[in-house]
Amino acid sequence: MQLEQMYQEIILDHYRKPHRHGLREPFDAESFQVNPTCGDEVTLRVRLTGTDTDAVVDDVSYSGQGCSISQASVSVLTDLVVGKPLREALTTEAAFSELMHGRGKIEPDEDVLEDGVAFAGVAKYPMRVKCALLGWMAFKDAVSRVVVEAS
Amino acid sequence: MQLEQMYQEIILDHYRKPHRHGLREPFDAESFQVNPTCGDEVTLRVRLTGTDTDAVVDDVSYSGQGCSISQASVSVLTDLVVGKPLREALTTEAAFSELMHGRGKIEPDEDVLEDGVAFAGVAKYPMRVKCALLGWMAFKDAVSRVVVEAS
Amino acid sequence: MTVEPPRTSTPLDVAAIRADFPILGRTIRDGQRLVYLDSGATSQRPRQVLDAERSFLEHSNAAVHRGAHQLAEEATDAYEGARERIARFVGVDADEVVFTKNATEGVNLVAYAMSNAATSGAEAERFRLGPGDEVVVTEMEHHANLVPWQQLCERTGATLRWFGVTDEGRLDLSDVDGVITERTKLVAFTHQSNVLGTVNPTEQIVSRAHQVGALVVLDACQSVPHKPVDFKALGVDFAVFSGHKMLGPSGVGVLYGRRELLAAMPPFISGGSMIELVHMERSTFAAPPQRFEAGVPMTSQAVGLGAAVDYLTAIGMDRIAEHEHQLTEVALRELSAIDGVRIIGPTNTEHRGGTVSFVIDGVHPHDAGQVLDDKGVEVRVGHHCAWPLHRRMGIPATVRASFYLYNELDEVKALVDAVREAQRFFGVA
Amino acid sequence: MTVEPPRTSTPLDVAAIRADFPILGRTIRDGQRLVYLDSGATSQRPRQVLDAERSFLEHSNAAVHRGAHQLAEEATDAYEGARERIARFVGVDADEVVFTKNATEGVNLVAYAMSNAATSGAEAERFRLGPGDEVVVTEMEHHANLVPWQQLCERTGATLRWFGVTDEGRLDLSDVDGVITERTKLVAFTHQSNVLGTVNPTEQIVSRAHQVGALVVLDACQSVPHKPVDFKALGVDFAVFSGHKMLGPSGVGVLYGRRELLAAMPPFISGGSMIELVHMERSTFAAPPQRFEAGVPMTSQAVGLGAAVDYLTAIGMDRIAEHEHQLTEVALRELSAIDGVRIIGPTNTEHRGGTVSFVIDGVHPHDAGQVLDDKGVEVRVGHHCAWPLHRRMGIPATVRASFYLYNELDEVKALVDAVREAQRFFGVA
Ligand SMILES: Cc1ncc(COP(=O)(O)O)c(C=O)c1O
Ligand SMILES: Cc1ncc(COP(=O)(O)O)c(C=O)c1O
Repeated sequence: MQLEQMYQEIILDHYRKPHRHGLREPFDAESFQVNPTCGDEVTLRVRLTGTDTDAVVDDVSYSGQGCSISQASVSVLTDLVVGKPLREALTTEAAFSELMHGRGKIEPDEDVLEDGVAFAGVAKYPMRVKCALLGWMAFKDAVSRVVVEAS
Repeated sequence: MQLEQMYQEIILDHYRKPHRHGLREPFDAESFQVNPTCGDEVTLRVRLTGTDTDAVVDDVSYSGQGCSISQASVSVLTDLVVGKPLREALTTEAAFSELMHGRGKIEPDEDVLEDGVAFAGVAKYPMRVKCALLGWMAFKDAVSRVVVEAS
Repeated sequence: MTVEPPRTSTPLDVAAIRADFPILGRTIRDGQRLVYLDSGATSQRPRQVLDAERSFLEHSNAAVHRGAHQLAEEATDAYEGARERIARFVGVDADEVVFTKNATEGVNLVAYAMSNAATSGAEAERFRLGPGDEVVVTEMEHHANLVPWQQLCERTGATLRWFGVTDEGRLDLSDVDGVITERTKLVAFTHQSNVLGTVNPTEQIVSRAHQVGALVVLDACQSVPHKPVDFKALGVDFAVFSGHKMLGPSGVGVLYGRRELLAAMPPFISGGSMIELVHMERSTFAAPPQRFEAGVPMTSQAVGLGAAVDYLTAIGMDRIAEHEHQLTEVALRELSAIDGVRIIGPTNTEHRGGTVSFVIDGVHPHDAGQVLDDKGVEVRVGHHCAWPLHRRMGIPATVRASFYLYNELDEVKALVDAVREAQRFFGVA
Repeated sequence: MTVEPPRTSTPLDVAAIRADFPILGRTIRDGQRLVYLDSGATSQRPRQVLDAERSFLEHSNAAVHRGAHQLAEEATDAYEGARERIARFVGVDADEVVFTKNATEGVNLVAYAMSNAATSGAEAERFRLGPGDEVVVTEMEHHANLVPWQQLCERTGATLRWFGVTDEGRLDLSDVDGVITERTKLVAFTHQSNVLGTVNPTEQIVSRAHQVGALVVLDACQSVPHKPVDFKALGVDFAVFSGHKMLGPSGVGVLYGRRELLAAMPPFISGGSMIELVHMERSTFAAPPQRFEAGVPMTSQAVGLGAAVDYLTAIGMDRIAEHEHQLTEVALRELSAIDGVRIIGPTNTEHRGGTVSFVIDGVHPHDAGQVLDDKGVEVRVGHHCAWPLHRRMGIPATVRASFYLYNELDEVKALVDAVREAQRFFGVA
């Protein structure tokens, strides 16, 4: 049974007890993302400190509704990026996105992705990849809004 | 070779020397018909005398461009209807139309259709049936216009 | 699970039917038997339909209505012959049947013809819409029968109104006369909901609409494939359905329009084969149905749909409806019996087709679908292109099982077992 | 008749190619060998395309982009994989390729998006048209690339202008700057005429159009099937072509649009799968290409077109072009040599494709076609959906022979013989 490969315990844990859940103030930008095929939604806020190359992700808060994959993924995201330099967070985002588009053929780097490696099994299910990426798209979009506004 | 069945000598004769060709005055109604697939056209005028059940087809004149079938057919038409009571002309029209839609399986009545029986072979070629009917559609349409205007 | 003996007809020989569908022999994931319960999205195709299309392509393929050679003649005959049989299948005449690429295009065709009426002649008068005019839909529409009307209203300044849906998943018709009024120019509604399974009362809506002179568009996507439907008897002005939901090819749908309406209606998509005369400055248009079929059409697909209609007719739409009725009855009963499962839509089979949507407490539909898929049970999860309806029912998404003539009772059992498995897997049972 | 040795590439193994096309084995009328010279209207399909579609339907058929089960996953992969290969075939990216039902729908999509821009947001600004604005076409357009622009002008009040055609059947570009002006918002023209065979100079037109900020729509229906075409290299903004003219299924066509244009363009047909969010009051729309693909698409047809592109690529578009060039050269020479036969269009093969139209003094094209058909030679007769062009050339209709990769030199000979026979039959030779 391949189900266990997809629904790793880590994912189910994050789904049941999501980290940093809820929308918080203050924040620099917010992004709303929706998966039009299934209706999953996430609203995500980022708070950055510092500027340009010194920028650090101070907080990520979110709310939404969706399947275990989309909800767990955004919870893992906050673990991976909060407190990290923005540049590092974006590298992590790229690595996660690459993993998800790899059709299960990419070996994830646990040093970079930590709990995110649990999503390696999801990459084998192309119709679920969008679920796993929903929160990450919101993060990328929100960050780009901060940067645009700042410039 | 089936070609000779379609292009009976009678048809080719009418094509080369069409009867009653040209547009004439006076006329009671005119109809323009076109076959949009091939561009064949006919403009046809009718002149009736008498009214209602006594109406007689006094003249049919026409001009147009098109293949031998469409041109010969309108020439034959004039032979069949000019000088005839309108009711009889419309019966002939119905008989000709029935023959053309018969896919070559209807035995034409030579007493009614005269030279028109030569078109029996055309009925086997569904894509050419519209050619044979072009002038007849114009006749029917023109007659209906006279009747509408009169009423 | 027990089946009651068939009431009105001899039961289907489902094993024989299944043998006609090559895809039903395949497996899913790790060798699970395919339990295809997603015919509401698209149906599978029997060998007879595949063969009809292939035979056409290997023997008579040509551009129809364009050219006089023998292949063009045979192709045109096959295409127009299909139109005649499809028309008969829904009780209308061949020249009232327009081939479209899918039902969605059919709805859009009417919607665009109505806005095009603004720049057309007097004969198109009755299709004109403007500020103050109203278009009425329902809250249970598929996006295909909602968004085109929203867009029409945006283009013309008309106002969109709608019938609500009750908690039981029925149309709220308590104020028909207040919703459909003298301002209403068009009423568009679904014959059968693709989520709830609800079959709507056409008579009441059609008679009120016609009373105020409004046109009626029926979305028959979920009814025509599953039971006998006669558009003339229903008295609707327009109706749409899709080939791919009724054993036919994708890429072909049907718009039915009453003869005199089609005759007066401006064109939508324009180009070759829909014209009468073309000059550089302006063109005039052919009579229906050609006026609405611009370009080289979905020829082999129409032929395939003709074969699908033959297949369905040979089996009998009454028997198919009866068969689905039985599967639905069992599914509703067995699913309702599971703790934590809630049916969205009518829980009995009255005025209801073979589409069963539900939610499982504590298991998101997407996750439930994954477990079902793992068991070979192919259902659809999400909002099924009926987002406003889901919002109305207070849920983001549902799991939907939909039945067809090739489904067996033990597939319903497989569904029920898989739902229990999903509950176990996510620890909610 | 002699053939020159191929100049740039190894010749096609036409016998082997023909063996892939089941229909080429059939006979016409009383046992005449089929000489199919009507590929300009629609091409025939090789076994490989038929098999690809059938295999998809027997193994992976499901509604794409709608649902998460394994069949939906496989179907979506097949559909999107086809999109990628088709995009590569014409030098563009997959997200710039929109599947339509035919090329005609593609042209209409752009035309309606432009009138819809009137009621869309600021991002659609550049698509807006109104009185004073101009749309430029040519006198040699197929109705599919003419009537939609006439209709757009009617809807918006813009003015239609056009390039004329010379007696030789070339575009009259003597006053490019006078026809395409600051008022021009869009220029639509054909890459290759479906009547004359003329290949138009894209560079001159595209650069003038872009100089004045006009959008360029290329009708590539008659070029993409027959030679290597790269839309990026041509620099056009939009282009359309049809599957059925390039060995693919009917019911599928392609609209290419530059990424940033598609992103800013309002939708055309609306419904399921093209939305982002749907409320009863209003909706927002998905990113391209989904925004322009409402409803269940022509899934197996896209897969079939993908297989057609693979087939053509394996043979090589250069070699196909070279092969047709040779057939055309012989046809032009031999037909011109017949007394009373007049070629309509360029009489040499420079900037010219494999479509040869002609008239026979004293024999109406319809009648000529009948004699040819009787000999098994299937050509098209009529105005070929280019009525204004025929009017310009002073003739009501032509006989058109069009070649493709599966045609042989002795089929050109059969054409020439049949033309002589038509003259004999009607007593003009
Ligand atoms: C040059 C040209 N443009 C457009 C079309 C229209 O293509 P379709 O009918 O497949 O939409 C055709 C063929 O009919 C054509 O030859
Ligand atoms: C009720 C209903 N209406 C309309 C549609 C749209 O059909 P299509 O996508 O084939 O155009 C569907 C199916 O998707 C449906 O179920």
